[in-house]
Amino acid sequence: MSTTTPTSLDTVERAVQTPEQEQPWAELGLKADEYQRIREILGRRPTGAELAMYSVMWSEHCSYKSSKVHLRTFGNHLTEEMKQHLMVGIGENAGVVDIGNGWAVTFKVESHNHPSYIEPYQGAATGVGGIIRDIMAMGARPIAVMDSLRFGAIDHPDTARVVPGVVSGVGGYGNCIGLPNIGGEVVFDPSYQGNPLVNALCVGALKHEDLHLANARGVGNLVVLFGARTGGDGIGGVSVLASETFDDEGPTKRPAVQVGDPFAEKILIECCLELFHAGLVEGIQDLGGAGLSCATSELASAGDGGMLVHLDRVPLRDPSLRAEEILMSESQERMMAVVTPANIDAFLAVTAKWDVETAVLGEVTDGEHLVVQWHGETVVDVPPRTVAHDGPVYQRPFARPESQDALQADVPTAQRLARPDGADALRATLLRMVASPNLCSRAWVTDQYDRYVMGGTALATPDDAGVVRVDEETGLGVALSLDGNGRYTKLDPRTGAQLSLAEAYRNVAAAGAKPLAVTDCLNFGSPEDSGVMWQFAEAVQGLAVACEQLGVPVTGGNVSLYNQTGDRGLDSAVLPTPVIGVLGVLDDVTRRTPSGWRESGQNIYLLGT
Amino acid sequence: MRVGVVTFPGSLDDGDARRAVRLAGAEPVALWHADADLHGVDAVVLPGGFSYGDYLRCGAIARFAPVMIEVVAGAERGMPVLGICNGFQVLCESHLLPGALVRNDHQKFVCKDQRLRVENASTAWTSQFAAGDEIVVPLKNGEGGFVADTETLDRLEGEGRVVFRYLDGNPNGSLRDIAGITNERGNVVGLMPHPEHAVEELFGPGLDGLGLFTSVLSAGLEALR
Amino acid sequence: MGRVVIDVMPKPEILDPQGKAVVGALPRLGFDAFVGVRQGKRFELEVEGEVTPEVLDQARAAAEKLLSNPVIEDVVSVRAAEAQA
Amino acid sequence: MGRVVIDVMPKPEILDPQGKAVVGALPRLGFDAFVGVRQGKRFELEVEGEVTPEVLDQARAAAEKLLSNPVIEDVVSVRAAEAQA
Ligand SMILES: Nc1ncnc2c1ncn2[C@@H]1O[C@H](COP(=O)(O)OP(=O)(O)O)[C@@H](O)[C@H]1O
Repeated sequence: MSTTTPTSLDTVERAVQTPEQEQPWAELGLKADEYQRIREILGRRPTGAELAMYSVMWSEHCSYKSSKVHLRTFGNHLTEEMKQHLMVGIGENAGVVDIGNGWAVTFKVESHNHPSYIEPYQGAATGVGGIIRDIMAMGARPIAVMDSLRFGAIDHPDTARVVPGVVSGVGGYGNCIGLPNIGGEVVFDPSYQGNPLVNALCVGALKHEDLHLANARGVGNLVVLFGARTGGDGIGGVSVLASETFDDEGPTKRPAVQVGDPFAEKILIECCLELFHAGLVEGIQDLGGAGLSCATSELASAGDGGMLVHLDRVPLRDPSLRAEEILMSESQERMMAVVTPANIDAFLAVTAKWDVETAVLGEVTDGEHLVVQWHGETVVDVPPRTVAHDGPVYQRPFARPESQDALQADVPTAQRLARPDGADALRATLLRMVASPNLCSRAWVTDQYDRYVMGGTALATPDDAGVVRVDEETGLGVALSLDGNGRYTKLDPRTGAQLSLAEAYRNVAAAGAKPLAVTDCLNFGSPEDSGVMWQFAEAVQGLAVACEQLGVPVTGGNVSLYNQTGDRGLDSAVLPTPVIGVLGVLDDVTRRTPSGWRESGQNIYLLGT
Repeated sequence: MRVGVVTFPGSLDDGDARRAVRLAGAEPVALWHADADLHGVDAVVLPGGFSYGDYLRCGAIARFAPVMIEVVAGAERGMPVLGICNGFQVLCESHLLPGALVRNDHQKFVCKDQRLRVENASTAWTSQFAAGDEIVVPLKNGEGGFVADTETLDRLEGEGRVVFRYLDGNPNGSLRDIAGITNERGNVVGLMPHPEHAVEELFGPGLDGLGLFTSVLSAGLEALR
Repeated sequence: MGRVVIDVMPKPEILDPQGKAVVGALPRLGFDAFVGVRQGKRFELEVEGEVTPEVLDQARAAAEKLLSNPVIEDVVSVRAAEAQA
Repeated sequence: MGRVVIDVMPKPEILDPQGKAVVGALPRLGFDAFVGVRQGKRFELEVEGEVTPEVLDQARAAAEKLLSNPVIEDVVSVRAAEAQA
């Protein structure tokens, strides 16, 4: 059911004939030189659908254009020792680490900051849903989640809106999908007032032979979309194209927020695992930000050929969607698989068993074109690499802010921070501290999270690390800790980032596990501020060096920039907040070490300096 | 003894229930919601989770699954049936148990280690306990408030059909602190807390949950004799 | 496209935690006129053609059988509504 | 006793997982007439006296401010209803 008339469709043919047509590249967030580069790549103006694809894939969020040059540092500090357990490193949906006995784990932390400010419940819920799909896309069964949260001042009225929404969103999705929540953080600081941070981590387990990668190989193999129907979620930006390209009717209303359906995702997990175990999947990719644009271009780019996709075969929730909107939609709970023609019937039988809607959209083709058709007309014909991997790379200027010296010199003096003298004062200070928002019990949060589901949780709140069992026969399992400290990082980004890593590493080691790998979510302000960029560069350098010293590789993560509102420059930005997840392995999780006193009469030792 | 554990779309604790059955010494049998066949099992567990997302009312859609026709028929013949959390909700929706479960009075999901008193130790699922025993098992739900009209509540109390009661404060607004109930015959039991999460040392608050699963085992052995 | 609207409310004698929470929150926001609140459900069911008497019969049956739980809820109305654009 | 009824529905363009689950279940029970279902909320607010225009104004404001989430829901109606027994 199409509402567009063929004449209004911006096809490749039409783009060739109308080279001078004005296009809303600026509204879509592209810079003049970026638009020019697209024209050079294609040798013509892009169609509306192509412009939509490039603009979203070349956005900061998808292309890492400001952070890429710095993230390379991690690779430069990768030693042989660090690669020892690494099966898949940075660059795939999530890193994969060998934990022995034929088992591997995959884990990653990702942000959903801005959406959680707009609609706290759904923003946080869909953040959890997104990271779980990343883990599924590696061929793993998700086994636990964690969440690291930053909110504004605890007594600010808007905090009372954001906190309960975010917490029930994290819980609502995780509880309903059946993943134990095994830890996280809650921190309050006024710098996060308009920019709360919601970072969610998921860990999954798989047997070595079940590892799947996101690539489309084998000419003639089928490209299959399965899961929820596609609606107009998260495509607000592309509506400018509608008004440009279509004159038959104005753009219909598009939702500003995505609503998560954890039930649909639970079904998708079970369905995917059955598909994997039956050997019916050649390549797989989750649909997250940038939806089909991202999934098709990344699958094709990582594969050995091209891809042909018939967009009109996408099952729609909203039949009024236009081609470029379908390409951009960020509807949740969808996956894309590459399947051989011989396996397609078996594939469809499994998805039917789970009541998961499935559509064969197209196939892997010879050559190097990603071609997208809409009712037989070609609306996209691009080299997929140029969309997915060869986006712009910026060398943003960075400089140590002048205010940094004053900040560091501003140490609390005895007058400003009086030391308690005597037992009573000490007692009062202690009570004040344990009652303060950043140190008090987190039970209000953690009581809303299921930590028992799946029956493998050996440690969770209130311990410093979460521990879950992977292999029920041997007790083999993993420990995870997720930590950050924006205040330390603001004072000294390099050391602050290292301290966060050290804390997570210690927590995992103290639980009795051998730390193996690192994931990180780097939450900073605007990269267009040289001070923010300096914080970022320093933090990454610090992390890379510390990882090398500890012998644990960064296997993946996420960068979230532009966490700032207002025009006070660096002062409008959130505290620079690298959140670091460390994963360790235990041969037998029943031998994990809980924290806290267990029995009276035990001795207390203080280790370290 | 073979104990079936039903998987509905959205069941979450089905694997845990099967593990509990196994640790109790019985053979767990996975049953599928769309398959109207109990495959000859001697007892059935309806596990926790969010069947069909719990979207309409908890358990409302699962109640109509093909397998439930067989479960209801089995229950009426006297087969032991245990509904845990979402399973309890399904049993109420199916009218195998009276009353209903509504949103927690504090409106939040709650996950905690919960102390309970075993009030009735003569059901198919509690014979290994003694009346008055206190046990600790995890509680985790968003809609765990047990409600029924006063007459029903009085009847439940009068007939000794309250099987488990919350101790140390009511976690969800359940009327009369009711955590679990049984039918007249004592073969069908539903409870909100999760005994299957207290069957292995270190993976839960203790081993207090195992008793429900060993109880049905001995009920089965009795029947064989 | 026709549309059937079904309203389901918690029975008056049954505890309604959601309504209770709302009635507690209203005065804090300055809405002092309300002494009681109950929260129920409203379903909108779409049909391909018109809302015929048969469709209404189906809707009534669905309301009783699936959309409400007679232990705690009442179906307060099942009616045809004009489809909105 | 007066009563105000407020209906809140998920915005049409927003995914409604609850409606989706119901529309999937209906045909399995033999109700085949319905092609779409959306599930919203119905609030009944009681007032001591009559439903005056001021009460309705308060109800409208409460509907916007507390009873609906404007990002994902629409208030579809706010009206006086005769109190039932
Ligand atoms: N957002 C959260 N999600 C899940 N668990 C959390 C969250 N915040 C804190 N926790 C858990 O609560 C416990 C206490 O947290 P916290 O006070 O931050 O501990 P510490 O100061 O020892 O790191 C830890 O087990 C931690 O993992």
